[in-house]
Amino acid sequence: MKIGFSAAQEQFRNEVATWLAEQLSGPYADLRGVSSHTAMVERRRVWEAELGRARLSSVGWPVEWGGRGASLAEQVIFAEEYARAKAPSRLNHLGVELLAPTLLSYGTEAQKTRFLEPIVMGKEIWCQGYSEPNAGSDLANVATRARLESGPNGDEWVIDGQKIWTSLAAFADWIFVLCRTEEGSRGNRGLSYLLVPMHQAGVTVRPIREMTGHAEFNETFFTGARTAAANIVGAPGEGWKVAMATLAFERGVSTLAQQMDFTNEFEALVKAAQANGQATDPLIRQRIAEASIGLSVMRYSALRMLTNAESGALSHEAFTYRLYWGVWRKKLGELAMDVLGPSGEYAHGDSPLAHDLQHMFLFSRSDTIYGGTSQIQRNQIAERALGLPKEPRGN
Amino acid sequence: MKIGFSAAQEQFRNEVATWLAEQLSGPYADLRGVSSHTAMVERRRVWEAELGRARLSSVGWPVEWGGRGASLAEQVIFAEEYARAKAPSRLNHLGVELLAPTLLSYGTEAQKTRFLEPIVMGKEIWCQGYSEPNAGSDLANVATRARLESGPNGDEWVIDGQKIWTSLAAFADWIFVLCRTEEGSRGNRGLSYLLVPMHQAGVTVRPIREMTGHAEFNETFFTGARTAAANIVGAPGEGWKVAMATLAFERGVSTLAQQMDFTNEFEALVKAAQANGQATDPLIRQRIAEASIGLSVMRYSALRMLTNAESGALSHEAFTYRLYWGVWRKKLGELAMDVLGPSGEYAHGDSPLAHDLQHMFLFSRSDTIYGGTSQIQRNQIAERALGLPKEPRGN
Amino acid sequence: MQFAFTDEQQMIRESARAFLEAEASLPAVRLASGAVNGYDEGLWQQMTAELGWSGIAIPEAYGGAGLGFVELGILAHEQGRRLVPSPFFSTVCLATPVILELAREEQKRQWLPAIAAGQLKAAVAVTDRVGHADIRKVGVKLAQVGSAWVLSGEAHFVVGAQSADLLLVVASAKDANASQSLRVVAVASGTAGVRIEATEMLDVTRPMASIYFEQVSVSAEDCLGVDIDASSGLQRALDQARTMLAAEAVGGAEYSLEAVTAYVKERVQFGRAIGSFQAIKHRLADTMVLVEAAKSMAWYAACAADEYANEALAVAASSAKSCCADAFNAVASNAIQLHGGIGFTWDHHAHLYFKRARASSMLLGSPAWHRERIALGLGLSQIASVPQF
Amino acid sequence: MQFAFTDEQQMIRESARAFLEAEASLPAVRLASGAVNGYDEGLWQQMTAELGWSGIAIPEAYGGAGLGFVELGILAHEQGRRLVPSPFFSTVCLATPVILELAREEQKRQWLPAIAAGQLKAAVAVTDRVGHADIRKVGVKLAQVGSAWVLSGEAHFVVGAQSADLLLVVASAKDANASQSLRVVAVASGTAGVRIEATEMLDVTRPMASIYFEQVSVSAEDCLGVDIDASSGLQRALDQARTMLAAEAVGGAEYSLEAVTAYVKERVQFGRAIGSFQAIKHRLADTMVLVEAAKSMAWYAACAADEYANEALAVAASSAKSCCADAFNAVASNAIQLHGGIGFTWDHHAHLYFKRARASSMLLGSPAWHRERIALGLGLSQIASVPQF
Repeated sequence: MKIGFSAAQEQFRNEVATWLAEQLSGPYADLRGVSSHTAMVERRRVWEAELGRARLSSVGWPVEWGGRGASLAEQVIFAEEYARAKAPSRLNHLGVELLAPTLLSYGTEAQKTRFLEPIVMGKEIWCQGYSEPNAGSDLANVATRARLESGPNGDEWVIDGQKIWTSLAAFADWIFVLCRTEEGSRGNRGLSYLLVPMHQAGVTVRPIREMTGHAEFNETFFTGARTAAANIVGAPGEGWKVAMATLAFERGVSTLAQQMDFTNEFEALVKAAQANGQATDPLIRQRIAEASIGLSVMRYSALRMLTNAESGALSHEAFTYRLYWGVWRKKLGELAMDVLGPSGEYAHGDSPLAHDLQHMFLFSRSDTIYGGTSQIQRNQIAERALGLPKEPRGN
Repeated sequence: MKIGFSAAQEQFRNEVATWLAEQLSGPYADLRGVSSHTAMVERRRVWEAELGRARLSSVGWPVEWGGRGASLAEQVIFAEEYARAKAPSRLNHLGVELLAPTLLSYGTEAQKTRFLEPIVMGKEIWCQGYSEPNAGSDLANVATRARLESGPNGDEWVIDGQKIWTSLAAFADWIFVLCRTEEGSRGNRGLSYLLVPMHQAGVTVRPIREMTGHAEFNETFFTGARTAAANIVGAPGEGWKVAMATLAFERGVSTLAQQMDFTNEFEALVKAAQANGQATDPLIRQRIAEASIGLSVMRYSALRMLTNAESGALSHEAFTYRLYWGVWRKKLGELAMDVLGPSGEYAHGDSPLAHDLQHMFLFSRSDTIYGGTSQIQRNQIAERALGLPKEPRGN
Repeated sequence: MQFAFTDEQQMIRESARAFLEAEASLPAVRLASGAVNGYDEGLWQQMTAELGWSGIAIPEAYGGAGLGFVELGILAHEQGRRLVPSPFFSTVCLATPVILELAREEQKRQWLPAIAAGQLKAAVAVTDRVGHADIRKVGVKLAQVGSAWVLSGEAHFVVGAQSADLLLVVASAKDANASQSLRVVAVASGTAGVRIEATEMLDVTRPMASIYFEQVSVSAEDCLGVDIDASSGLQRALDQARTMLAAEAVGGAEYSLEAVTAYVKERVQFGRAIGSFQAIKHRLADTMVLVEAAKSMAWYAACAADEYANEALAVAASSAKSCCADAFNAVASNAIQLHGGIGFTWDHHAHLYFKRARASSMLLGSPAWHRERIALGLGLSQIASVPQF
Repeated sequence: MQFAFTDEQQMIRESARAFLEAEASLPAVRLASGAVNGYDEGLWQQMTAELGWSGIAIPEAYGGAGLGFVELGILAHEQGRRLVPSPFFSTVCLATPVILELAREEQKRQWLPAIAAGQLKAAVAVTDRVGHADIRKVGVKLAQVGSAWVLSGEAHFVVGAQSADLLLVVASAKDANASQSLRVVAVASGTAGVRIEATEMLDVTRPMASIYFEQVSVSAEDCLGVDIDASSGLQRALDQARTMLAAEAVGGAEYSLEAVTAYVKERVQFGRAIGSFQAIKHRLADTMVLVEAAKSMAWYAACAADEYANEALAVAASSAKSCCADAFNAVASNAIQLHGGIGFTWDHHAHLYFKRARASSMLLGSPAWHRERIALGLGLSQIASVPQF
């Protein structure tokens, strides 16, 4: 057990940092600090491609798929430097971090060949079609249907239904969709995992305005949407297993990138507190210290989790991680508002820094909801990690 | 709505305060500040009788039963002055506050005549026999049995079983016992509410040492214990209804006396904080202020509750009160220890004040357990006050 | 001692609730918040001219109903349930107590009957740019220049300033002898040199503005009272207003809890109403504990606003303000969580309550500021470092 | 960067756990805490002379195994699971780092091999009567009187003082030129003028004592090091000891959680295992979140104790100390609650953990004190009012 990095690793850090600094002070200076899901989409597609060419899109991937086969330590370093450089948030994170590993585990060779390169090179942006209005916490209640039909383009899946909370759907090229392919099936049986092109008449996207005032999520409607019969991952009816595997990848190295964003938010908060004198308030100081402890907790919990994941085990800290950060960030949001004081109540803050912190505060209210509410997380921990009895379903 | 007292009420306050001051600086000076359940029992029996003679044992009771028929405001005043005078905690509070009102509602005339006067005059001390090792939160699971037998003394109930957490049992004269009188009955059916003399061979009391180091609770064993057939409150098999009514009286004016004890504890804590400089720590000040707010919350919640109870309704605040104070006092205990700092870790404190605060801290750990855990309280609130679905029983 | 509503108070509550349920639905509230000055003038006229709400706590001698803060609190509470945007808080709960505490008789005769009749709207400008809750840190100065007086500086977070006819400006005054005092100066909103800038707030249901005073000439007669430092009277009036914010917060908390309780009884996941899950039940139970505690505090403090002397009122008002603000924040936060994704959307009501809760908790002193004030009131010796707001 | 135990570390953990499960059952721990000096000398000899635990982090040159704080932390963690009373913390986790940081070469040669062999027990006297966590507030003075040095004053909350052969006394020194420094003085426990008074503590598993120094004559050679201020080295050693307290707390928290989890699976009420109630499940889930967070922090800090320079170590140690103490307190408190009445009794283990958790959290700085230290470490400018302990 050792937390320091080797000289070779520090050398890698240096290389990454230099490349990022060059890009973000040079040709991509306009993208520095861009963090919203929805801003500067076309420019960020170009940036994704730039990362791909430098083999920095997914450093941990095998070399044959466009990565560098980087060690865990190197992936940590990349995530740190990426955030430190204030590089733009990854437009294609759902493709890079969720779909691609799923394909690497469950996809056919043809699927890998077809889809991985456009992901790593930033050519095709992906979004995720899981939740539905009546399948939120109870994801297995999915009602979106797909049936196989023959037609002029060969066999195709035809999809009808509605997904919700589909972030990035407004400009994504593809979506991975969990849908019911066995008529009359219930719960987690009879579901399939389909890859569906977004740019077709059968797919409609409607933005959802959130309490932040922005619309970072969407509703996505499928009305006779089509995709080739081959665009199914895993066997028909095995979609639940594949979808759960995808969710498990949320605990992957991407978590390190997210942490560095948290670190940036924390540092912005400290800066605001120093600027308006709140940093001398003993109550605020305690909470800043507590938030700082949380950053370390997340960092070292993630490292434990990733190390253990390498050995294939889903260990205790992996169950608790999601709940921890959701609760942590919500508290950070509240602290930010208490630091700002009354002027934090201006609709757009009274400075860009205040505006960002306020947005973080508002957005953080969803951190304990999306991707499984805290209540669902606690069930998981209690039942799967502590071995307590399962919650019974109703009728 | 008005919080001030009238001139006549202030006059009553004056009378009570004067009487208490005379007694507690004169003949009963030795009892001033005695608060443990188990200290100076014989002297406190005398004190109970003194209160009875002055018609101050239960000022709210009807005049014919030894009270003064005092209004709610006067009862508030009495509770305040009793605590302010640091009069000893009431030895017979279970008799005065729980059993007597139960008898007034459910007892026969003969029972009232037999039992009320010894209670109000402090001649017979009572304790409560509800909980059992396997009937804690699930009180309806009572297993102590009683059967009616004929014998030389006429018909008698013969009782076998075990009760636990029976405070005061070590010196009580009588116990009210919830027991199963219908062979083979389950749950809250087939239970009866019996009045049983403690001083008999069939009753054995074993103290339970608590984490405080003291033994304020007991186990009480019944092995062929006997009581007259007439000593049943309500009909056989209706014990659950009577027992629940008794519990409802826990929300009575006695709560005001308890609050004044809390106020004394709070003031001791403030004194300790001023003595050791912790009162200048902004973090401690916040928590002291929060505790002080809680005192007001309890006072005015109790007044709402008592006012509403007069009109017969069990209103919302009555459901929440028990949970509120349990949580509040536990926090007060933690605050007390943080005020004391390292010297609070000495086994008996480093002063009598510190010792009392430390004991309060330790004892308060049971405040969210006894008389219905906080978990049970939350069920009650959710199901009875908010109308949410009931928790299902197992098998 | 009678800690329950009288029959008359009960009636006021019931009729106010019935009126607002009919006239101030949540969509209407949203609409009003987008209107000029952020409220519905028609509704305001009904509330005042027809129902007499603005005069409820004004003495009969000045055209009011002569009742007190408990009755006023009932109205604040009912409006809090609906988040009704209106000049009620600024004019009736804040400016009116300031006038009653500090104004000269002829000022009272000039303003109070007009307020009672719904013909005058007022606002109190007391907070500086940072938002300090301490009245010694006001951002407006009143200086004697020869025999004239001049007002300059800024006030921020002024509730209801856009719609106010009359501004009551709290200023630190220095007279010709350089002696310092705190004064409240009455300024008509159209006066030259007075610039009112509406500020867009997160909480759209309570409009605020910044006011800039550029060498505004006033006369000694424009001050409330005669030659006295306003600190003590102002503090009392602010404390009275705080008790009304507490009552209003309890109303919002109560409604939030009712709405989310109804939702979890309907919403089905895993084949069950989510309200049957113990985790949800217990969370709502804890929420209800907070709401009931806040109710007790709010009504206690409303009584104190009528009955207590300044120092005791200060503790009661600070206790109620912080307790009710904390409760409302917690309830509104829980309500978003238990509504799940839908509770996070713009079109749902939950965020309106959430934002109002936070905005109210920062108005006239944060919970932490009030707790420090309570500590001081308990006799804990003054310390160096206190919360700014 | 390798944030996982090596195979060797894994082996140390497993063998320590197996040993303590066999030799240090909870009844045995209770028994030991009632023994002379509050621990079981036989067990201590096994842990040291046989298993070499006391030398694990002592360099090989001084008779140790030459490993580091991660390995030492593993042993502290395992003892924390069982609340084993022993001189391990005082001698191995606290006094040994002080010696390694500050002592002269000949002092190290004199003491360290003896500690490694289990033949020398030591204690560090650093805290004053109030319990200040700030080392500038020690209660012992070292004064130069002519060419002699005299130690006087008191030290309190000295862990393991009763059983210690060697006392390392932190004293504020004033030399003949009146210049001030902090020194650590080695005093044999039987020295004339040294009075050790055992203090009865709530936590019976970690004996402490007060020590009174009445004009104790010492020589300059008794000081650790040569003529240097000990502050920096002492602070480092204390921070290393804090990381070990963190590891130990995590052990206690982990065991508490395991035990209560097992209990709720067995205990039946309402015809169901109480662990099937979602309220209990979620409470234990939240508890597990705390325990896992604390684990991450404890092992991070143990690495930092080996790898980091002083300032970074200070932040890591304070973070781990406060995080793990808070977690242990919360877990132990939940454990009592979820055990119900039985968890409140003297004979149950729950209160032993609860009391240890609190006692540990007050040792060498409370969570609040450490958080303030972190704030300072983050560059937030110094403030007037900081926690005393």
